[in-house]
Amino acid sequence: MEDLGFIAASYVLTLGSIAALARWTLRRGRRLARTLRREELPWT
Amino acid sequence: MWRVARLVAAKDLRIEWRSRVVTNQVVPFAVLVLVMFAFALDVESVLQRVAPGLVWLAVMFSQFFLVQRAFAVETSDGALDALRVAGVDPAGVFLGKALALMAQLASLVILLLVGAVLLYRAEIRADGLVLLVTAACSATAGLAAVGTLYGGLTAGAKGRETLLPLLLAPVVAPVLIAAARATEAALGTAGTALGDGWPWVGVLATFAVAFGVVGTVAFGPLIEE
Amino acid sequence: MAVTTQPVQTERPATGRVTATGTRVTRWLAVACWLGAGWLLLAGLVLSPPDVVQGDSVRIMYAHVPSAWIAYLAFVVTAVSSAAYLWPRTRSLTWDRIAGASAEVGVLFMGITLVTGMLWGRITWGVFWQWDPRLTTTAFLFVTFAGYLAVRGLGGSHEQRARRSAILGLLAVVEIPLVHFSVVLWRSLHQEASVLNPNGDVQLDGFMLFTLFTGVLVFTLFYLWLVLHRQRVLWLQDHHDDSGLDEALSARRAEEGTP
Amino acid sequence: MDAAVELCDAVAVLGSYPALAGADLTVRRGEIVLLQGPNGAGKTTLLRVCAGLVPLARGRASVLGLDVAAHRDAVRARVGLLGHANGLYQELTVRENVDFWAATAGAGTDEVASVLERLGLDGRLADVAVSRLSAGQRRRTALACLVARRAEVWLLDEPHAGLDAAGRDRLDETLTAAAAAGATVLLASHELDRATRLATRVVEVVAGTVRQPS
Repeated sequence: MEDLGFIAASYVLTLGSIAALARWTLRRGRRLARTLRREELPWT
Repeated sequence: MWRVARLVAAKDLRIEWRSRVVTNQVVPFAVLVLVMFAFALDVESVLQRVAPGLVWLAVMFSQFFLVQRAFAVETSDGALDALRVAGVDPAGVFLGKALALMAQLASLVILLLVGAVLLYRAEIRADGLVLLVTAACSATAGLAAVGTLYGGLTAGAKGRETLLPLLLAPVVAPVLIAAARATEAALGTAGTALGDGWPWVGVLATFAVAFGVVGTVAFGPLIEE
Repeated sequence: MAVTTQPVQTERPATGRVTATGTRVTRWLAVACWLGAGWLLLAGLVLSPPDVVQGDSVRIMYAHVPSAWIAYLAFVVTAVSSAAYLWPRTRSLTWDRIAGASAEVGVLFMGITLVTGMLWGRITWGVFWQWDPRLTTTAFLFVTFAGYLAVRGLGGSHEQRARRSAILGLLAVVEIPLVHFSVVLWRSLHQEASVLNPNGDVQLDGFMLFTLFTGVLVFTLFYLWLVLHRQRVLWLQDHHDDSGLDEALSARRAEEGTP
Repeated sequence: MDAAVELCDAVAVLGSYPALAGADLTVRRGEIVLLQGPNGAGKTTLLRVCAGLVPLARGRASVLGLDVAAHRDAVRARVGLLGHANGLYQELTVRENVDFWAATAGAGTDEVASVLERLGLDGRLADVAVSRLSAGQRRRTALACLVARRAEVWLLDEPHAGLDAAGRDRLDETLTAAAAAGATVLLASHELDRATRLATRVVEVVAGTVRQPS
């Protein structure tokens, strides 16, 4: 399978960036929610 | 609305007439940009071939400064707030400022076309004149409308000097493409036929009408604090 | 309002479980996402046959085309929620937060589309970028929404931010046909013979088409999961700013007590 | 005669800071009310709320019987706010500025002449560019623009700041004359001696709320 490098790169970049945004969002959510109790969050 | 527009436009142009900031700073800058292009591109034939594109690029860069200036005048002493507090019809303010900006842009375009003829040996052929004038008018109308709208959006914001070009450049892209192609057709650069220019004028006109309407509606809420 | 003292919590604070913004729904969604991604990788890289014309480079399609689709979906959602915010009857900051979250995820996916598009272009055309109408509009959208996110960062109250971004969100979508049409018209002047209509118009069939649709499905799941979480974080952000209001109000009243 | 300006439990928020924390105030037409109080007490915000510039988080505000939130533009057309900024165009002359503002409210040039004369801005001064005026003259020009716009409620935020003695006297004359002609003046000022002589009533603004003086 030639051009494996390019193909692999595109998948790594795609899934990697999605994972990065996911992790950043979760951490930010956790930090901001530190002062709230579970019930106060409208989505619980 | 049109009464307020006339008032605001007259006020803007009088301020420009009195302060001469545009004529003493922005116009020389635009001409300078033409000269810098010549330094950068160097090859005579290339310059002549891309002259229309360069003219409109210089107009686009100058538009950033013209819009900055138009709103610096308003925010320097809180005049924009005063216009809002006085309940002056925001649509009128938008049209007034856009008309003033259009007048400045139009005079700039004329000057830069002359510059292109002198510096880049572009030739303006007689039968292309109608196309050239229509294209220039609709392009400047579009640029004025979209410039005033985004100028209002960033008027009070911090860091607006860099934010305005970031917002304006992509939006102005269609005008840049259309105006350059229409001007090429008008000047007949690289053998483009006259007829090819008219669809581009259509694009320019649609752009101008679209942003004229959107601006008139959205300007009020946009400058609302 | 710096969060200085850590209030004493009797039961576990909201972050007891893995995530603060997580619920059962998002956990199932997360599981589905990663399973789907696994299947996409398997199908895209291994199971699906190489294309008769392009060879293996078609595999990038399974990431490139779906991410473009999702980016367009994200910007449409932003436009719709911006309109919903501007409509007096349905005005609420939730719409603004959805618009903001969707725009952020949209910019991410548009970035992915551009990068994968260039990688794919490098293999097929031998050049990273080609002024093809679709790619150019993609680039335009990427920059426009980067500007949108920059405007969201400007100061002012939540309502001010919401109103400004809503107008810009709608404006951006209105500009798409203008840009696309002028680019198509522009490119039609250059009749260079491109042997293959670039990206996406490759005729996929059978298993390859199935993989493409899996890609779209998986990316949609990712999009939903990201927007759900991102929107909740924006709520936390606004709440964090506002919660300062009640404390400040009581502080002010206390201040008034002592002349 | 309904109240010219009425605030009921007005709460206004700037960012997350409650500039107004439940203010109540009633001002009748023709009154000159002095808002007294330390810096940052909320005087400026109170004026901006009456001018329909700052939305209320809670409570209600009405000017000339119109609810500010509902009839924002109508309120703004009949109200004049003179804040720290004069809202003038530096490159234009005094006359051109006042002409512009008068024209936005549909007033004629003859009316402008009388306004300039009343505020001592006529003659040679009228044709001087605003950028070359002193702070006091600029303030008076801003006031002239307000008068030329035929505003019925005047919201003045420390108008005396930067004025020389003569300028302050002229300002007081104009305010008294305007009030006599039925305008209502809400004045935030630190010039206690002068302002108390001028004002028909004084209220205290402390920590975002309004209190009758103890």
